[in-house]
Order: sequence, then C-alpha cells, then structure tokens
Amino acid sequence: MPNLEQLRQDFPELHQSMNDERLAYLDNAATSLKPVAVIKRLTTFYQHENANVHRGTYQLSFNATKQYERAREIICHFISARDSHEIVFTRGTTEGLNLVASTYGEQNIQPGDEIVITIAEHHSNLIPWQQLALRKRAILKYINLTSNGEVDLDDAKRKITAKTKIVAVTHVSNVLGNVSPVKELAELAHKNGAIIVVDGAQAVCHIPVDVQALGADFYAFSGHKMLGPTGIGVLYGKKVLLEQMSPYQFGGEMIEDVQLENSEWAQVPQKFEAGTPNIAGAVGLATAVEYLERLGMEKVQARDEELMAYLLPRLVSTSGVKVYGSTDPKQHIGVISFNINALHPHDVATALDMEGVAVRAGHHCAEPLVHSLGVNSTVRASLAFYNNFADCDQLIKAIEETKEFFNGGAR
Amino acid sequence: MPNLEQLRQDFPELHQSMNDERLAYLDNAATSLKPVAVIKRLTTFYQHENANVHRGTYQLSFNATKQYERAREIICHFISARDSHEIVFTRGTTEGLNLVASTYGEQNIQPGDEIVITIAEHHSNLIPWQQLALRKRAILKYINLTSNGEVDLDDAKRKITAKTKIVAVTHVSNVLGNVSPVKELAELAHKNGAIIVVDGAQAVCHIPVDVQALGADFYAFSGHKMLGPTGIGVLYGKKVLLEQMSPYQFGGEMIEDVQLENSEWAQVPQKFEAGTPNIAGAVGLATAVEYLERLGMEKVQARDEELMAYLLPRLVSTSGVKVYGSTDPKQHIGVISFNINALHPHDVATALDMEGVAVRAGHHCAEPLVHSLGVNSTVRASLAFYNNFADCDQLIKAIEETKEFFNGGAR
Amino acid sequence: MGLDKLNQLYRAVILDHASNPHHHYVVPDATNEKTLHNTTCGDTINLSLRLDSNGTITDIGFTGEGCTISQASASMLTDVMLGKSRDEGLAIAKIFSDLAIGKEHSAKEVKLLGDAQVLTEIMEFPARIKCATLAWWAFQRALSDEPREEN
Amino acid sequence: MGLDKLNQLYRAVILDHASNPHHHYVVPDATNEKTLHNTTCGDTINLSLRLDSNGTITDIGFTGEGCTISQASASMLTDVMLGKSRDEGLAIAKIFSDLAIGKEHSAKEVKLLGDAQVLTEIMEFPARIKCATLAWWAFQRALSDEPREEN
Ligand SMILES: Cc1ncc(COP(=O)(O)O)c(C=O)c1O
Ligand SMILES: Cc1ncc(COP(=O)(O)O)c(C=O)c1O
Repeated sequence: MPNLEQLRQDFPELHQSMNDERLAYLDNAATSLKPVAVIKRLTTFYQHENANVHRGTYQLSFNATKQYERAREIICHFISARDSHEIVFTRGTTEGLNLVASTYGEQNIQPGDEIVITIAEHHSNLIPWQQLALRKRAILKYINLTSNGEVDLDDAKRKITAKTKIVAVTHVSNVLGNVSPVKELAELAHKNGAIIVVDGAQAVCHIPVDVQALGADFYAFSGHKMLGPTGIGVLYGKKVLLEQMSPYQFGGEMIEDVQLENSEWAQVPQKFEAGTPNIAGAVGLATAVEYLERLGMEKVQARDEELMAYLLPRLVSTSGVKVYGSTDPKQHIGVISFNINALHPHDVATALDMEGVAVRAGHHCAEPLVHSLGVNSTVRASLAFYNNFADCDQLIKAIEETKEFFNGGAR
Repeated sequence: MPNLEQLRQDFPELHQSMNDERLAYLDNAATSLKPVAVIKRLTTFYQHENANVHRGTYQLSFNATKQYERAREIICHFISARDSHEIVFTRGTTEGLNLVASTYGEQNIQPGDEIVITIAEHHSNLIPWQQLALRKRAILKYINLTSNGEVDLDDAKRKITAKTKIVAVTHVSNVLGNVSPVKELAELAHKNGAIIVVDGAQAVCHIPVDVQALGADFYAFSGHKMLGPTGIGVLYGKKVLLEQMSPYQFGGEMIEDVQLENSEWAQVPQKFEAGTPNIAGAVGLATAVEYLERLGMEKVQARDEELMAYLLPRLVSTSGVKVYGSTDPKQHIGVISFNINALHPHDVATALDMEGVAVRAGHHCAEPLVHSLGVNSTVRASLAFYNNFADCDQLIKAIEETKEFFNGGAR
Repeated sequence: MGLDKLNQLYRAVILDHASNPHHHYVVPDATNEKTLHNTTCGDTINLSLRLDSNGTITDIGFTGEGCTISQASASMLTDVMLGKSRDEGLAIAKIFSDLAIGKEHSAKEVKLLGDAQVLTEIMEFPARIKCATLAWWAFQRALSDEPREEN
Repeated sequence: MGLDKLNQLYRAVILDHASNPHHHYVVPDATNEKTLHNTTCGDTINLSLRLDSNGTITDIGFTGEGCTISQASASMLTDVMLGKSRDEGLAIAKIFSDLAIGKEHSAKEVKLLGDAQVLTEIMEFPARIKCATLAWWAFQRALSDEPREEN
C-alpha cells in the first residue's frame, strides 16, 4: 500500500467540503468514490477509442472490442474464475441476480421446490427469489441469524434439504458487515443437489474473492461499489450452468441466426449480453480492478481492518450509541450500523450531514434484517481503504454534538 | 448551427487517424462520437458529485439524485413526453424493448393473439416479440416493405386486425435509413385496440421526435447513439400503461414495502429501475441532449440532409455500386447500405478501413431485411451532423480504389 | 456549517408536535384511509379520517413510525384538516405539496397551513422534504378516487 | 496506409482459392457435419466429411457463403485434411486456432497447414481473424463429441 495521503490524492471527491465542513465520506457501501485512473480511462476511451464492439470491421471497432474483452479477462483473473467466458457483464448486482432467477430459476424451479435464502439479504437477493417462488408455487425459506447477526449454520442445515434447488446468500452483509460462511453453505447446497448464488456486492472491494475456492455457482457484484463506473456489473456463472441457460434479453449480439419464426442463440457469455453493452463501463471497471490489484486486496483488507479496529470500539463506547451485530471488528467488513438513544436515524443523518459526515439512514434495502434487529431503520457508516482516522474522529465528534443538540439545546 | 469546423472541434475522436490515414468515421448508426461537453460532464460528476441516488440523507447524495431526476426532465422535454414519470432509464434500446415484451407483453398477450412487426426490424425489435409469441402461442406477423424499402401501408392494413394486440415498428431503419409512417401505424393500431411500440434508436439523433404527436405508446432509444455515454438508454411509456405493468427486475429502489412473503411495488418509473442505476450515464445523456437542443434538432436534420444530398447521388452514380432503398436522400436518414459488384462486403470494409474509412459490413442485426434485399450482407455508411463533405469524398475515393484493387491489380 | 443550522429545521414547534403528537390514533369507522411508506427510511404513515354526508372531515388521525419531521408534519396536518370540507382539505394539501416541489403560493394561502407553515423551511434541507410531505400525500391519496391499491 | 497493405492479406493464393474453391460440395453420406455462422457478417460455412472405420477422413467438402478470406480458408482446409486421420486433423486445426489467438507454434508445425500457412498473415488484420478461423472451428466442432446443438 503506498503512502496513505498520496493514495487519498487519487480520489478527488475526498478533498471537497459538504455543508462547508470537511467531507467525511462514510457511505462507501452505497457507492465508492472513483480514483483518477478510472476517470481518466473513461475520458481517453470517449475521446479516442469510442466505437461499438463485436461487429466492427475497422480498426477502431476492433480495438474497442479488444478493450472490452480484455476487461473480461481482467475480471476473470480478479475473482479467480476459470475462464473469461464465465464473466457476464450486467448493469450491476441487482441485474445479475435477476438474470439468474429469470433464467436458471425459471427453467429449474418446479412447484414444491425450495429456495433457501437468509434473513440478511439485500432486497436484490430477496425479491427475485420471492417472486420466482410465487410464480412457480415453490417455497421460500429463510435461514435465521444468530444473536450476533451471523448466519446460523445449524439452522442452515435444517433448511437446506433434498428439496432445495437454489441457495442464495450475501457474501458480506450490507447492514451488519459480517461475512457469511459461503463455503460451508456451498457444500451444504451441493450435497443436496442445489446450486448456490452469492451476492458479492459488499465483498469485492474489501476482501480477496476466489469464486472457485468459495464453491460459488453464481457470484454477482457491482462496478460502482468497487471504484468503477455506474451502470456496469458482473455476473460470474459456472460455464456448464451458463451454457444450459436460456437467454435473458433478446437483441443484437446474442444470436447466431435469426429466422422469421425462431432464432439460434450465440455462445456464452454473448448469449446474455443482448444489445450494445456498457462498453466504457467495462473498460473503466477493468481500470478499477487493476487499481485494486496494484494495491493488493490483502493490503486493502488489512487497511479496512485497521480502520475498523479504530472506529468500532470508539463507537461502542460512546454513551447512548447502540451498535448492531458483532463486537469483533473483523466481523464488520467496512460496515457498522447503529442507533443513538431514541433518536430517529433520519434525524441523526441530517445532523451528521451538517457536520460534513455522509452516512446513510434507513433500512438499507434489507427490511427483514433491520426488522429482525427490532427497529425500522438504522444509521450506517461504511468505510473504504481511502478513509482515515480523521474521518472516524469526525463521525464520533459529530455524534456527540448530535446527542447534545437533540437532548440538550433544542429539545 | 455554429460554424461547422468549430463544431467538429467538439468531437475529439474526429481528429485522429486510422491506419495512418485521415479518419472518416461513417459508422454513426452503430454508435455516435461524444462531444467534449459530455466527456467533461462525466469527469466532473465522478470527481465531485458521485454518490448513490434516492436513499441519501446527505447533501452529496441529494444532489446526485437531483441531477439524475433532472436528466429525466430534460429527456422528457426532448421527446415531448407529457410527464417525466413516463421516462424510464434503461441500458439502451434493446433493454427497453425487452422490458415492454416481458411486462406488458407477458401480461397482455393470450394464445391466438397477434403481434405485428415489419420485416425491417432490428433484431432487438424482432426477437423479443418472436420469443413472446412462441411462449404465448401467439402469432407473429410481418408487414412487408414496398420495392423502395418503405413500410407497405396497404399490407399493414391487412395485417393489423382486431386480433392484433401489439404493433412494433422501427422509427428509422438502421439498414435503409427510411422513416416509417409511425403516425399512420399508430392510428391503425389504436383503431384496432392494439398498442404501438416504436424503436427510436436511429431516429433521436437525426430528426425531432415528439412521442405524443407520433401516437407512440412506448418509444425506446439508446444514449450511445445520440452523443451520450454507453450503458444508458430510455424507455418512454404512457403513464397509464406503465402503471398497469408489473416490474421488470426486482431489487433496491423499486419497492414500497417488503414482507417475507410478498412485496409492494413503488410507483413509476422507480418500479422499473431496480438497483443502482447508471447515474453518471443518465447525467451524461442529459448533457448530450442539451448539446443537441442547443444546436436545434431542425438544424441537425437539415445538416444531415445536406450531407446525404451530397453523398447519395455520388454513390449511386459510382459504377459498380448498388445502393439499396430509396433514391430520395430524404429517405436516407443518416444511413446508406450498398454493395460493390460481386465483392463481399467484408472484403470491402477491410479495404475501406485501410483507407481510414470506418463503415460496417454485415447484416446489421436485421437479417430478415437484408435477406429480403436478396443478399446476406451489405456495406453500410452512416452519417452524423459532424461529418463533412471531405468524409463523403474520402468514401467515394476509397471505393474507387477498392474496386481497382480487387478487379485490377491483384485479381 | 455545523449544527447551528439545525435549529432552523428543528424549531420548538416541530419538536413539540413530534414528542406530543396530536390525533395520534386510528379513526374508528374511518371512511377514508391510506398507508404510505417512505422508501428512503422504511417509515410509514397511516392516515385515517371520517367524512360525514356533507363531505366534512369530522375526525382524522395518524399512526405509524417516523422521524421528528414526519411525525410533526402529520400531527400538524391533522390539526389543520379537522373540520374542513373534503375540497378545502385537498386544496390545502395541494398548497403544501406545491411548496415542497418549489412552486410559489401567496402568503394568504400559505397561512392556511397553520403550524405546518414552519415546515416550509424544510426547503433548505432538501433531503428531508419527503419526510415532511409523506402525511400530506397520504391525505391526498386517502381522499382521491384513484382506484389504486387500497390498504 | 492505403491499399498497399491489402496485398499482404489478399495474396494470389488466397484469391485463387476464393475464386476456384476446392471441394466445394456437400459430402454424400457424411459421417460428420457442422454449420457455423459468422455473427459479424451473417456468413455461413457448412463443413461435411466422411470418416471411415479407421478414423481416416476419406472425403471432405464445404458449402456456404462468405468473404474471400473465409472461402479461401475453407478451401485450404479441405486440401489439408483429406486423407488425414481424425486425430491428425484435430491437431492441425488446433495449430490454426492457436495461431489465431496469438499462440506460437514451431515452424515445423505451421508447415502442416499447407496453403493455409499464408493465412497466418491475417494476424495483421485482426478484424478478419474470425473469417479465417470459421472453417477450422466448424471442422473441430464437426469432429468433437460435444452433444451441443447439431445442425
Ligand atoms: C434500429 C435499431 N434498433 C435497436 C438497436 C439496438 O440498440 P442498442 O444496441 O443500443 O440496444 C439499434 C442499434 O444497434 C438499431 O439501429
Ligand atoms: C449486499 C448488496 N446486494 C445488492 C446490492 C445491489 O447492488 P446494485 O444496486 O449495484 O445493483 C447492494 C447495494 O446496494 C448490496 O449492498
């Protein structure tokens, strides 16, 4: 990891103010900031390399295709997939998960089959399965969490049975920040003849991901949460599964042959990439991945842990603050959810905003989990490796002032 | 329209070479070049305004949301929609058309119903309907073209009947460049109780579009073909239709309430925008639209016509060249397809590439149309307002040299 | 900027309404009712009211969970609407919704909002506009004839 | 750059094969067969061949529409493969596919390609690699055991 202050120079948005205060950007779980390298890559692409892909018979278009396919290779390597044909470009995690539910799910789920997810899922890894179950008269089962917020493996063993066809689980929770035992769940799923779909949205920017070691059949994530542009994401799928699946959308690039009455599909992954893809998005995402690889994901993880080891105990020991989930910083991958006394999270977030601290308040698109914590919403602070101790201090100080404002002064 | 040479300065990619020759970019129908204004807008957004939308409780996120929703307003105005809630952001034309087929189509098509399209459709406006018809045991009918390549309205009157539920038609053909009689087809459709879906991919960058005057129920287009970024597009839909439709993808942003067993959908257009959208893409597209509006679409159209009036007769009178479609330049909105003697289009495109001329060779994702011309593929040159006469001259000269190379020298 | 500016948002009257909300109940025998969710934070407002045969609002109440702003706003709304006719009520709600999206209204019209006038300061805190308007939308939806999903 | 460089692509031997293709027919009683489309341009290659009981290719032919490069490549392929064993054929096809994706092979191996050696110049025209390799892929697919869509 290079010098920290130098690294912070790579992120222009860090160096601006919000409401006339120093910005402490602590909403990285919603979307990450973008390094100069990524922004520059987009600029260069649009200035000099822009062309449509795949069907070009001229130099410019051929080069654009090469860049686009090179992005696939880079991402393949980043998550240790076996083959770049297993990398499908999507808009983001949500689209990737919907794709699996609408194709693999639609083709393989029969009435009475069971789909097993956890109570901790983001809506993007919940509603597609819920609706699939409703369409197919299949059964949706939820694995419970332990009191610590971790996936209860004993409950998983009860819920995942021979009737289970699909297990879907988040790699890292976007509310509590803990890591799911994906490998164990994958083994359980496979032993029962089911596949496992992993929501990697909160994992890829924080910990090294090896889809083969995890045993994931599908693994979905978003570019915008890992230093990349908006509108691009990745669905990894095992090739033998992708090959069995019918297409998701229909249009250009995804067919071999069109007759008036029927069509023949192209091979993977083109079969799943109908229409002009987000070419610049893929190219920009590749630059983001190269940036992360240059830092080294182990070092990124170590830095995250260092920041969390600093912030978590301070937050836990702030009077009136209730932190949800584990007290072990290693079970907070980038994310802490908390509440302050009886204050509503939305009121807290507004106060923190006035102090330059960007956090999120709400159910974080994970209503079942948040309700299971006994509340309607929480305040969430989420870190990235480019945050620093000053950001943490600013949060703690702003919390103190917020408490004072609502309990002392005005109220 | 400002001074032309000045305007060409706005497009950096025009000023580079290809294969050591001056670049004549004549593949605008595949994707347009991007003006500096759009590239700069993306840079500024990523440097200083990047945040996730909708759920933010802090200033940065609120501003990003404002920019994103402002983009919706700008596009609403650009195509004369009634209400910005009728503007759904998609990845592009292909996704927009698939969205309609998978929601409106899935909900409204019954066995025996008829879907009517034309033989001129791009695969993106053909395969979704073909597959919908196959799924639903509905009937897919094709309206024929006149010998000029225009939609045969008499045939349309025969094909569109009381059994028709959906008519889908391209506004401008991406192979022949002619304009479909959308208004007449819309009246025919509506008289028969059907809706009309319009593929505007090739229209929006060339002619003023007024979805209400056209009578379009749905109108889909891509940002990347109209000076905008890749990965962003628009589906216009009449509000009363959008409101009846079930969601397309499931995830964040598109739900009001999630219970463990079912969910309640948000209002339009959020219902159709699950997950983090391509925020920077929408913002960049708005800048592209503002750029076009500053020029004025009437002026853009006049400039296109001027270029086409120059190029078409020259191409038609080049010996050995066969131009497809109309001989009226006004029926070539930006697009000319042609072939040279017995030369294969792919060989031609390679030769033109060597001369710096970027054209496309193939079936242009419109196999039925191209086959109806009696060939497997064509060469396609497509213009934008930032092209100039020198580009046209370069094409003609390169064609002469190509003929000589294959017929004289080597062959 | 710091927290000083917060005083502008969290006026005493707002904090009062929020901690001691008026008409905080479900109206028995309600003729109209609507629950709305604030998707931003998962908050909900249930608004119920009784119209008599003359179209007068003879009772109105709200329940649900929410932040200071949304609770105060709902409480203020019930105060204003009680005893108004359906049409008067809708006109007042429209003034509020209009102000929320930046449209202007005369001082006389704004006065019709009662305590809720103070909420117009919310425009300085755009991220909170939705909190303030939720109850007013629920009121409009409860009275509108839209055949939309009824709760 | 101009058209001079084109001479490198369109060598006389290529133009010869393209205008007078060898084995341009469907093999009667073919044991193996495959049609592939070049999605870029809509071209098709149908490759058919007969394996005898020893696994020797006793006849091979191609049909389909295509550009100069794809036609010449198919014609050259049939010349090379006729009389080879299944395994020899697949090994040679692999050499060609490998060269197309930039892998190196020894001069001795490259020689096995016969006339098709000249197509290795195609690497200078990356947009045309697919045209050159289509027939070789069809050959591999026709002989492979993949239970994939058979035409
Ligand atoms: C007429 C027409 N329709 C649809 C499309 C598909 O657009 P996209 O690839 O941006 O989804 C295109 C462009 O390729 C087109 O020309
Ligand atoms: C765990 C998790 N899953 C899925 C998503 C959805 O990602 P996106 O909105 O990029 O599709 C998110 C982010 O919001 C997330 O945190």
